[in-house]
Amino acid sequence: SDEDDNGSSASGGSDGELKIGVAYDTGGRGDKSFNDSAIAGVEAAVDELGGEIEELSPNDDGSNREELLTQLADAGYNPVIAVGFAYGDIIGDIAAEYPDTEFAIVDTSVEELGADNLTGLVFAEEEGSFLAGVAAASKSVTGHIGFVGGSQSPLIEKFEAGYVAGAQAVKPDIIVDVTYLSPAGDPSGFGDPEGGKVAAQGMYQAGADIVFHAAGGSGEGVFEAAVEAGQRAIGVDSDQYLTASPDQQAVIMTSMLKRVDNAVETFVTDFAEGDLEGGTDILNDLSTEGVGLSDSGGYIDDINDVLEDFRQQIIDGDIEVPTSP
Amino acid sequence: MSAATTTGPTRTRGPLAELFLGGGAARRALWILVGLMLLLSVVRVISGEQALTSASTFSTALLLAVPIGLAALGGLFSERAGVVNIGLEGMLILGTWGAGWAGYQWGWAGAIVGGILFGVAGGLVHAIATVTFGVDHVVSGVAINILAAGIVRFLSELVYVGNELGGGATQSPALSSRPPSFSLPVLSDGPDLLGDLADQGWFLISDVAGLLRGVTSGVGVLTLIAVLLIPISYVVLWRTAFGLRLRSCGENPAAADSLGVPVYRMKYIAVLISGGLAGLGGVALVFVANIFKEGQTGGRGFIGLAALIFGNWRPGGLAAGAGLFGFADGLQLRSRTAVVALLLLLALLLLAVAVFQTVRGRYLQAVLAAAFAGLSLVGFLTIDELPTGIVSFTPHLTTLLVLSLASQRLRMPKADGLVYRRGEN
Amino acid sequence: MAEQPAGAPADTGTGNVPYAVELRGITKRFPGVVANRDIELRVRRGEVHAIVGENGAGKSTLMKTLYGMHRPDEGTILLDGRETTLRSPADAIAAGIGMVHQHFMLADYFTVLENIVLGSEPTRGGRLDRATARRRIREISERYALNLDPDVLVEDLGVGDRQRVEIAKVLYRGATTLILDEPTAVLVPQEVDELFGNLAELKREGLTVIFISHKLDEVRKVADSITVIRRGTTVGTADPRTTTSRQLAEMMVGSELPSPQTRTSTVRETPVLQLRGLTVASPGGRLVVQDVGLTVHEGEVVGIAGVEGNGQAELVDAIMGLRPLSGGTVLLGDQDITAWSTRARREAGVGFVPADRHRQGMLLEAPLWENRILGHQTRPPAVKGPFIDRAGARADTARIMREYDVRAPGPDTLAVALSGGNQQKLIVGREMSSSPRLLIAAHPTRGVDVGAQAAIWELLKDARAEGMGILLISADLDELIGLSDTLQVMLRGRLVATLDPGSLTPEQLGGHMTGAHDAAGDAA
Amino acid sequence: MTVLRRIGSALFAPAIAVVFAAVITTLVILAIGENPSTAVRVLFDFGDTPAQQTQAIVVILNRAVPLFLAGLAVSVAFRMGLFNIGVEGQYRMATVLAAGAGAAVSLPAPLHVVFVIVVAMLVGAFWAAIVAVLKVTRGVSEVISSIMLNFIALGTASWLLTGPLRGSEEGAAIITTKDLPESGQFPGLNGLFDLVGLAQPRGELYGFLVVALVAGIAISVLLKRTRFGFDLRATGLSASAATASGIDARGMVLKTMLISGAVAGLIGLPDLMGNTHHFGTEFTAGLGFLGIAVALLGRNSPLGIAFAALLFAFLDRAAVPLQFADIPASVVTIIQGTIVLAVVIANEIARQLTRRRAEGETGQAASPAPESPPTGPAGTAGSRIDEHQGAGA
Ligand SMILES: Nc1ncnc2c1ncn2[C@@H]1O[C@H](COP(=O)(O)OP(=O)(O)OP(=O)(O)O)[C@@H](O)[C@H]1O
Ligand SMILES: Nc1ncnc2c1ncn2[C@@H]1O[C@H](COP(=O)(O)OP(=O)(O)OP(=O)(O)O)[C@@H](O)[C@H]1O
Ligand SMILES: [Mg+2]
Ligand SMILES: [Mg+2]
Repeated sequence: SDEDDNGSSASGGSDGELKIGVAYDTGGRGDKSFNDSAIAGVEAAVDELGGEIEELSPNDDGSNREELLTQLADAGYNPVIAVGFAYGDIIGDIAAEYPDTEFAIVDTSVEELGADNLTGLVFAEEEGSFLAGVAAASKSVTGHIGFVGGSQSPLIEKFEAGYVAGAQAVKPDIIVDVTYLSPAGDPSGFGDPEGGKVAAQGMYQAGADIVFHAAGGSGEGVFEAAVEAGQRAIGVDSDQYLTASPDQQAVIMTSMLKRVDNAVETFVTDFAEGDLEGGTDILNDLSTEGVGLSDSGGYIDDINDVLEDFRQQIIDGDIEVPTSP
Repeated sequence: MSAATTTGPTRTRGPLAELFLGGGAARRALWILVGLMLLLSVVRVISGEQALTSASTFSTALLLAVPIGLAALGGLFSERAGVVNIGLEGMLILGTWGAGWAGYQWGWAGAIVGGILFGVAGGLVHAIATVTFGVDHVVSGVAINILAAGIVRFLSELVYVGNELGGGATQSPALSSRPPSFSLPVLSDGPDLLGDLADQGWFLISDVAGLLRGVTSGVGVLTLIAVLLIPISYVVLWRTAFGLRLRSCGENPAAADSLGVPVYRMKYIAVLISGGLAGLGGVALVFVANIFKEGQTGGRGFIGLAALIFGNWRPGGLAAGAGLFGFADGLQLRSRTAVVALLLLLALLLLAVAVFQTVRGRYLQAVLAAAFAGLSLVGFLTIDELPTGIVSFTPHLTTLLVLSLASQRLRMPKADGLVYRRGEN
Repeated sequence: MAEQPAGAPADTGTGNVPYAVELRGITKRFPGVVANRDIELRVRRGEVHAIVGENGAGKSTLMKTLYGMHRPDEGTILLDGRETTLRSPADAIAAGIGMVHQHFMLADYFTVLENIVLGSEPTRGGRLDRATARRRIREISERYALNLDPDVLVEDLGVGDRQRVEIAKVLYRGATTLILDEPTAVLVPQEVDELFGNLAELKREGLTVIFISHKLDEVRKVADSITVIRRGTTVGTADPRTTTSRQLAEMMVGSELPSPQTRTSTVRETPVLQLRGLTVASPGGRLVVQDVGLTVHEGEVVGIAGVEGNGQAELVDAIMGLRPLSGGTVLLGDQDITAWSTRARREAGVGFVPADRHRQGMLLEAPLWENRILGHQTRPPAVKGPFIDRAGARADTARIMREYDVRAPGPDTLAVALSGGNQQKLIVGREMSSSPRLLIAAHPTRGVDVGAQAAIWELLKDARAEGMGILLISADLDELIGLSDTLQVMLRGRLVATLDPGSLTPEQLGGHMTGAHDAAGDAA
Repeated sequence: MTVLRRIGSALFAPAIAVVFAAVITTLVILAIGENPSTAVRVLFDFGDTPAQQTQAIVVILNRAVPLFLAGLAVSVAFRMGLFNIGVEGQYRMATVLAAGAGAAVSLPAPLHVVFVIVVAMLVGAFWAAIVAVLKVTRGVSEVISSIMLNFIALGTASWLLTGPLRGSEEGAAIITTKDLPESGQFPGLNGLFDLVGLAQPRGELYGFLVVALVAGIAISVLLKRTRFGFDLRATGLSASAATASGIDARGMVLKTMLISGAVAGLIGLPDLMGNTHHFGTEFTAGLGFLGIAVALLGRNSPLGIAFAALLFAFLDRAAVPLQFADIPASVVTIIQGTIVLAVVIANEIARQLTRRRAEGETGQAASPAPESPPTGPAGTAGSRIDEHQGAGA
């Protein structure tokens, strides 16, 4: 019954109740990372606009992603939000198959897919990471910092590239140790706190005093290493200071924010209000505050000016931040 | 007639094994250690890779070896009693969940108890299936691995989603207290004499100092327990009446039964201990990250199983297997250039094999070993840094290479994996 | 003559002396089989009491009941006149009963000490007290002349030693009643004599011995009284002094005691098997077969005598191509097959009855017709080209079952469901049906009862008459002497004597086997 | 009658298992405060429209095909007593290299398809052969070496993907090899639905289903009907008896692992040739481990494995609709694990029952009176049979 309603409402927006479908990346809700961030955005929008949410997680090997999207669309959910670039391979076809449903995908550009009902929510991770690099280099006493990546994918390499560039912008001769916990195609690096800890320990023992991680759940290990070494670490995606234990709060200098929640909330709101363009990417960067640095704990308040300066230069295009190492 | 002896096509041990493994257990272990340290020192000096023998490398090796070693110890108890345990991975997973769940509520001590109990629960399922129902051990183990993954996710969804202390479908809240850790006073702490020595860069001396400092500073309570459990397991299994009875169930359960040993009960006890030890391995993983995180076992149960076989179903051997793996894994995670130095190590080892085989008149093997030694050497000289993909399997390749070079005759307990039914001979 | 135990309860046995063991009306059912029905057994203290009966008569089952390994379905057990319930071996051990099983119950990778103390270990402060254990084992070893070294691995022991380890196990537990289930099946006469010496020792110490054997001469020699069991129930008792072996056998099976005697020589000129300088090294490099040379002609049975563990098994393996040679050649007919694979040898006409049918002769969990194919995978009627001929294999299995009296429901029965004798007949039938030129028969009648034994002997004789060459390895000296045309004695890997079976007693042969006679001695 | 009895005992084990798994699952669902009957309804509810229903069938079949191949690969090794825990690495290596090689050549369609399949089988066989060679020459346990080779395959495939075989442009979120050209893709089977008059599903039914069927039949014939298969099974039942019968055990290890690996090489192809057309970072991993469960559930027989694969796929399909019904998808994993355990326990009970019955039959057959009539008080054959039947009842 509601399929028909939604079918007709799909193009326009707000008549009828919102039914939002969310397809998570493996891990699902409660990953303390971008799945949670995405659902927070959806919930914020629903608080505002009313409506219902259906959340689905893929199975462990991710083999049923297609089913997640099609069943949400079949059941009349509109819009349908795919969280994570893993959906990038299939979402183009599915959007074409369900022209009356609006789709969004986090972390993947849809510009070349040519589907009007598909929006890419993409982020300039390199810009936020650049600021993280600036902060690290400015605060480093030893002139030696580190980066721990999860799986060596192009997405995580964006973090690395921005971070290294930012650090070098402050101290051209700074040493940056880089480690990936697992190679491309092996996602275990995002769920291996032991590996994260060992890698970060290695950096601290080699003289690094600040380590930035873009390693999902393995980041816990990086924070633990920082606590043990009495050095500092930089979190990622959300403000990890807020969810950390007190002794970890003492070492989380800042976090590179990637506001998936904002991007998703904006997307849902635009959809509800009929403002959605479709077929394009929405770039969330420093200028839109889609990425940035957190200041909880007040550890980087003293270098606020420096950070602000670089932020402005990036927004103005004076600094071109590289996207790959 | 001695000519006939030497040309005999099969011998009990390969050349390397004979070299290292001749004599008593203690002498053997010392030999291997001395040889390895020498080799490592040489390679460090030539390659300039200080990470090869630094204290932190060794302490990392220890840290990484602990969960693997505990899983392997779990396997030891079970398999010594004749029950093959492919389900170690599942029990490790259960252990991590139990540790996370108990740990966020009652701190580190609670985590230890929780992890053990959850591991024991996994062991109980395995024991019921294999001992009571006589199910094929591999089948039961595989089922437990699947089941554990499902149960853990399910429990997390049940307990952590919406838990105000944190956590979610894939992770627990942080432990409410941190486990203590210890250092050896003066030598590794405070004045840190060993640390100073290790930093000198002296041939062999600094390397040994690095090793000693690595294993004596900042050692977590669970690492301590795990290290102690190795000799304890040996004493329990080989020096007590209980151990003799337990092992008899893995060698000849019918004989044990005929002497009044309660075979079923012993097997139950062994598999429960096995689950508990694997669960403790899970606790070790949770202690590293201070939370439970789904997937954090990463196949370490299987590696533990491999370490057990590698170690010829003996506590000392499996510890060596776990240590070797931990060392290579730590090196891999810390320094991609140090991994390249391992190629030099390999080249030297193979060269030794080649010389040895030449002496014994086995020219084909000698030539092969020499050829591979040459290849490794070329690799060492030309490669600066290996890609992540290749580096990532350093520990696995090392284990495989050592095993195939040493070619030891492994002797599993004679009735290991056989379902015992009273009366059915 | 038997001592009266102090404080014995009221008289229940004859002559005011209670029986050490009395079983009344014991019935034991297994699914599908009544192994024991209404059995009566009375054993006086201090006697050696023999139990005889065919394969499957229920002897072992009865003894397991007495040893608490299972509960009888009906009947009572009285020990020293007291009714006793035995729930487990532990109960039996506590009641002073010990058992040496038909199949050794030893852990190969354990030392003698560990095997002996298992289950009743001396401990000190929670640890296994090896010193005490060692002392006690030495004591027992000396007292009963068992000659045991506590610290060697059982794996390295011969059968005689293993037997003594089993006895020591029982004595260590302070048993006063010993059950020995077919202890002599694998021993040579000298070892048997030693064992009987041990038994006499035990008897002198006042111990009671229950003794099971298929070798009736032995039984008459050593036993004080005999109980005959047939088809699960007691047929009667016999006095060894007044009963002949023939009479005993008739009580057991109702037929005559068969003889392995060969009729006339059928040896022909052409050799089928020639070994020259055959040498085999163990994996450890020890020479287990050394410079062996022998010839088997068509229509000839060459017997190899030897105490187990003197290289016979390795010799057989070497001839079958199952073990690499360190030297020497093997000729089949006039072909050099030294480098051939096992399969090629079998195809060239070598049949093989292995010593251990469970390990080398059968697929226990497979049906009989698949067992028919085993070892004959490349020949009709079992196969057609690269494919298995199921119908052909089934039909031929049915034929073997008919011709060789294999008692089983049909070719689809799993081999494990067959009794040992029937399994053996199937193997012999299978090997015969490809009409090999040479048959390697290792212990072809081991563990097989007198009836089946006679049938197998008959088969071998017929095949020999038709020109088959047979290499016979056996621990049964009557069988060896009776069937062989030529006898070779193997000692420590070498052939040390060639004997004429026509003029040889088992005792003489035993002497050669243990090296008591000079190798050059009374050779034929 | 015997046929009925055989069918009865064949169904007995699965029936117990299903009941057992149902009980456990019910408890689990009750524990989270949901209604177990909902779960049952969801499991069997394939959708409202005909197209949705056929789509559900496609989803199940498409999932079952690789599971079946994985189970088959594992079972071949199991049949001769080898534990090929390395299927995981074998199919990963096979898929990445087949994808790379397939994209690199241009051939006419049927040849191209054959080429990709052959490359995959060769690579899978090669990766498995390492295990076999280490085992027969160096005595390395196949369990250790294949566990290690799984990790080595993971790293090597990753290096191949990011290095020499990289096809996707710099910066793309997902790294893949180049796409297989049209000629190297395996056509789907959706024509079948028209043939039998069913609605067209949304997705494509893997044409590779046909290859899986052929592989299953080939393996089945190989194992049951050929000399080679006999040798293989004999070695599995008793290595010592097999050797004594003339089977070259070392050679068998090598050949069996080659076959197992070759079949393993096929696992990734349904997806590669019928769906994604490239190997990438989003490759479906873990099928090798599931294959062990499927093989064991299917009792190592190709037909049983087919059923097991379908059962697993059927349960996997429900993962999405269950979530719609507010039941977590992890319930599916729990059901799968429970079923494996329950089935093997039930099998074991059934096996003991049949074995007991078999022994009972032998007991009967073996007991007829001997040649000469019994003397003395021994029981007659007749009375013995009576007793036996009494005891059996
Ligand atoms: N730490 C260890 N880890 C593994 N195996 C060991 C260890 N120590 C000894 N072993 C092995 O255990 C076995 C028994 O050890 P040992 O040689 O001390 O026994 P033993 O001399 O028979 O004992 P006892 O002196 O009490 O009679 C030997 O095979 C030895 O190699
Ligand atoms: N555990 C068992 N389950 C079923 N049947 C059994 C079992 N044990 C023995 N039987 C059967 O009981 C009968 C008696 O067997 P038992 O072993 O007592 O014979 P035996 O007299 O010792 O023969 P042998 O001389 O061959 O040793 C045989 O038919 C045997 O198959
Ligand atoms: Mg018997
Ligand atoms: Mg018997």
